[in-house]
Amino acid sequence: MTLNDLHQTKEAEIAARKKIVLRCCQAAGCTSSDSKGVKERLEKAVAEAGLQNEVEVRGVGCMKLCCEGPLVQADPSDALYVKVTPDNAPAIVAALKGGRSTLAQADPHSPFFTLQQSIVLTNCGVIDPERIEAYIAADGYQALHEVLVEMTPKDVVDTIVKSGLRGRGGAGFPTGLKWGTVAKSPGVKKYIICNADEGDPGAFMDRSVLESDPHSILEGMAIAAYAVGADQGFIYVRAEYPLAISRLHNAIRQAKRVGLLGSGIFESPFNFTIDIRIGAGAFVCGEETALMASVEGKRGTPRPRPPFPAERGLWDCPTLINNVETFANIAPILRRGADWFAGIGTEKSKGTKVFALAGKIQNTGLIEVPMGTPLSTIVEHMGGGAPDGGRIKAVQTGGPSGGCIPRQHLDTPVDYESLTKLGSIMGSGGMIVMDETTRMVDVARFFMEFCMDESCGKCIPCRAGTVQMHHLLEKILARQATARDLAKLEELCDMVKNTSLCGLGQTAPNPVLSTLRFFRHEYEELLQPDPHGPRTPATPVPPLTAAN
Amino acid sequence: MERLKIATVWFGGCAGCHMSFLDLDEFLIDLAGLVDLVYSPIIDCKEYPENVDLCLIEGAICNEDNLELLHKIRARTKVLVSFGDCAVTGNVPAMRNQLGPDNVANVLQCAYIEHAQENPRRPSTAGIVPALLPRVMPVHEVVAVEYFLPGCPPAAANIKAFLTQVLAGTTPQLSGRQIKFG
Amino acid sequence: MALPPSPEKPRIAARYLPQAAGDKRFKILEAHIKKFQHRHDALIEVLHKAQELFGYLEDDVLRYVAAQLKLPASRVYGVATFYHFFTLKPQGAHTCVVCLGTACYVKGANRVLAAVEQQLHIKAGETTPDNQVSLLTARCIGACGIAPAVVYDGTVTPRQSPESALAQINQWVTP
Amino acid sequence: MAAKTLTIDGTQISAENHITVLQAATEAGVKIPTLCHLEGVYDVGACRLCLVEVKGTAKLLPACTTRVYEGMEVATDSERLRKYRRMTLELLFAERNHVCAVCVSNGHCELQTLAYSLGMDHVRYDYCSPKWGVDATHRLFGMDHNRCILCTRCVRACWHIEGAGTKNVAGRGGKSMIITDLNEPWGNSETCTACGKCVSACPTGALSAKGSTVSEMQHDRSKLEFIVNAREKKQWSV
Repeated sequence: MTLNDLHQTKEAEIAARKKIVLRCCQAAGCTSSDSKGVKERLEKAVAEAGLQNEVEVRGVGCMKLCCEGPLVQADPSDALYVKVTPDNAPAIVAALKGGRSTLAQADPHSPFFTLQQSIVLTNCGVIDPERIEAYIAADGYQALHEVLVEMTPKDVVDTIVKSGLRGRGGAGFPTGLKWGTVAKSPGVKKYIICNADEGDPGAFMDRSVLESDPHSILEGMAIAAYAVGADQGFIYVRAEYPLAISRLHNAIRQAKRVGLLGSGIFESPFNFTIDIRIGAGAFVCGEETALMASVEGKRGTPRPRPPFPAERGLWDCPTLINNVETFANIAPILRRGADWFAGIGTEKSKGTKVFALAGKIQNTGLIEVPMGTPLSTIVEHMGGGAPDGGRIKAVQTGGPSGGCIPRQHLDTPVDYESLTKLGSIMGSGGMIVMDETTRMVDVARFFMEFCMDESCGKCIPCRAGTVQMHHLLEKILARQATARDLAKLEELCDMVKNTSLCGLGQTAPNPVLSTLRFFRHEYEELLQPDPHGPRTPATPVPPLTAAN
Repeated sequence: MERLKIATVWFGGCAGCHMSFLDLDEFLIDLAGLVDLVYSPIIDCKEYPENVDLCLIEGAICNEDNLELLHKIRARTKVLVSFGDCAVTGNVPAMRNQLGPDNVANVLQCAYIEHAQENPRRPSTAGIVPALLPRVMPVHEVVAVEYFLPGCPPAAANIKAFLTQVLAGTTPQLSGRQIKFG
Repeated sequence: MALPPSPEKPRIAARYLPQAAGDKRFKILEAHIKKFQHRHDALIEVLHKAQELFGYLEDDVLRYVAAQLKLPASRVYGVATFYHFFTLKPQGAHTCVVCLGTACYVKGANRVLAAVEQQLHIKAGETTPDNQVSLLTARCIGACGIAPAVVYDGTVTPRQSPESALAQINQWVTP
Repeated sequence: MAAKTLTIDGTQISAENHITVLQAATEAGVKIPTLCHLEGVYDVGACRLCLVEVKGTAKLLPACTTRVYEGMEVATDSERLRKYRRMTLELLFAERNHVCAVCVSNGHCELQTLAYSLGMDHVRYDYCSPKWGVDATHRLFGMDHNRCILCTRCVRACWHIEGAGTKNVAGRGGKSMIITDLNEPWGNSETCTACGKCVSACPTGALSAKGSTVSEMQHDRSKLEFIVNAREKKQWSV
């Protein structure tokens, strides 16, 4: 493939476009409520109305307002139909010709949509994820061409450094710095890994991106591979995402077919292939060293760092690991420039962040907002607040590694530093809203149980510490604990946080620590008086002189 | 100065810790000159007295009687010492915990039915034999304990070192092999 | 420290699975392993395929995978038990794996499945409350020529109908 | 080979390039508690007992896998580290059934020794008292899962010194266990060479020679180092 081919594909695709497009969500959420059936019936209805030449029914990726699915949106009228059933198809088609429809619609100009700023999700819900031509028509693979033909690997790394992009997997490590380290690491063989092991309960951002715009990941990975000098990539995706897996397989096949993966890409000396590795249900494999062990076909247990994967990763070769959303940002940055990207967001957190909004909230779904957007904007304005007139009590971010941010801190801007300051983390982007009926000790116990079940068992603090913390939380909830037990719990939190081998253990106490910080009274209300008075180290042992 | 009032108590254990205590030999005579032994399985006293300075507790908490007496001891004693592994860890008596929540039934079945040579029958008369607790516990799981003197049994030398420090009015500090389990 | 003499070692599948002679699932698995060139890092991919074919990872399958990849059995077992997605135990005393491969499907495998589901009052993937029967489905066991095929307790049985399937199931459950 | 200068607990020492903090400390006569580390088998940094403080690093680092560097300042024995180490041991004692009084390794157990050396005189956490079994099917050895701390020394010895790969870890988290082959009775193992390296490696009474009763099991852990030195360095120093 050449640049000319790319342009030709794009032009042909645009020329073939019809005046009216009915976009029908074919992501996992909507397909589970028969959006496939909706699409088929829409096609049939279009044919019956004799509109084949004017109307295209297009299967697209996630259209974001998942709670209202299946979703169908008409271009250019913007009408957004919700909870569509196959039987609604004729009415939707009829409405295209100006007929009044009584079908349920959502307002595409509501804050849920208008406050979003799309970089990662630009193509999401717009293009057909199963056709490479659709991605190319949306300027896809142009950045890869530019990189291969006009830039040195160092230029690419410099651009990413300049953009200020930070890893979207949770910790927020500067992406450019990571790339630079891998690029500089000596080694003939290097690897790229895309971490698509989205394990946080309540998070589905990465799944949506994979299902909606798989080529953006392939392009991002290819650019990264060129920048660091790798020729082999792996996408580690969880087995629970069969649709994402099949779309990735399809995308890789298409890219290979047209020569955008393989050897001599864009007639340059650059070779790059991507293989898919399917996870098998282990949360700890989100940790990069555990993930690498799993890619190597081993038990997914982490190992101490250093050495970091950038120096010694897969099969001891320098390896770059980024998550899905990070790779999805790469092509846009190169297409539109580092300065453009760095102009979005806050001083230390650049660009946008995708969140999966869920829990006790009106509008659940997928949102992408600039870094620094206040939490209240996200949950109150975009999310529509708690349902049934309830009141938001806290917002949980970062999954089992994160924390609960209470109502009084909802004005916090969402960026890496601010969330960390509140004892939570950005995490991968799950955002669970809780209302007044939620018991925070129970929330802490839920996450601790998750961490206990997902602990790999390699290091003692995480393996045995989560068991004891979980036991203490159970005891507190059963009203069998005393202040001594609470002190033990806090001490264990500190110890497990500071001594565990990997991120899972180091962050496992976070849900407890953050709920203790903001909702301590909920713990204390459950404590029982110690009949003999506490004899914690704080109260000195009485001197052993004779009784009077 | 008034003499320290010392007690020892025997819960779920083999009495080995008390045997080790008796192994103090001539130190026992010194001790007798310095303290009053106000309650112990080796003296004749039915009721745990008030205002005890120090109590050495042997054994794990296995039954309702143990539990009741332990609470009484805690209320009436300044300083408790978990004396020996059974008190400190639960040790052998706590091995029945491994049999799960219904271990009591299993244990009784095994002891009184399966291995009974004649008249296999579970003791059941109320008020005679105390009921077993569903779970054997080390002493500090029930009440606060100030000092721990592990060992199975704690060597007489360690008991002596501990008591010597107590009698000298210093905070007892044992270290190294003196606090070895087992 | 003499070890017991090694038994004669014919083909590994035959050695561990005398009953597997007619079981094409092993052939499919072998082809899959070949696709990965018997590489050690393919272990998880291979286990995925094995579970897809067999419904769960029985010891013989794990042994077969270990032998094919030339990995120690302990490593294969360690990996298979690390990941939640893999299941090692058939839930019931008997297993009924209805193949839902294309060939079986068009020949009425879904009706066979529905009949068994109704008889046992469970759905595919579940086990009867008395732990007698686990009902599983397979993507394709490669027994396309004898479709629809059902695997009863590891034995591939050809040309099943709802009636013949129920006759087999009723031998297992006391009505 | 270039030497690095570093300080351990305030004392300046010189160490060979590329060695670990643990090696440097040992050479300097500073004892750092360890449990999963064993001379002769590679390190995994799992037990977290050898964590040390390194100036300029917020995180605690395992001495067994952290390499020395020029100007490194290491503290091995702060109050905080002692507290964490005691807690780690308490967690281990609460996790399975370490009943020292009736253990074959009583008096020769690394876990027991560490406990008293670090001043752990009781366990504050509730004992889990899980039900684990004993595999006594092997002709020469026994495995008591109740005493196992999952340090994986036996697994590493079996894989990397003997090369048989008979033992591995199965399951995950607190349910992890050391297995033989396909989780089969040890006595049935076709791969076990009965070399006994796993038994030599075991820090506790989990692996023992048959016939040993309470307090009789003394593991000869130096054997592994001896073999590895013989193989790799061609040095046969007993």
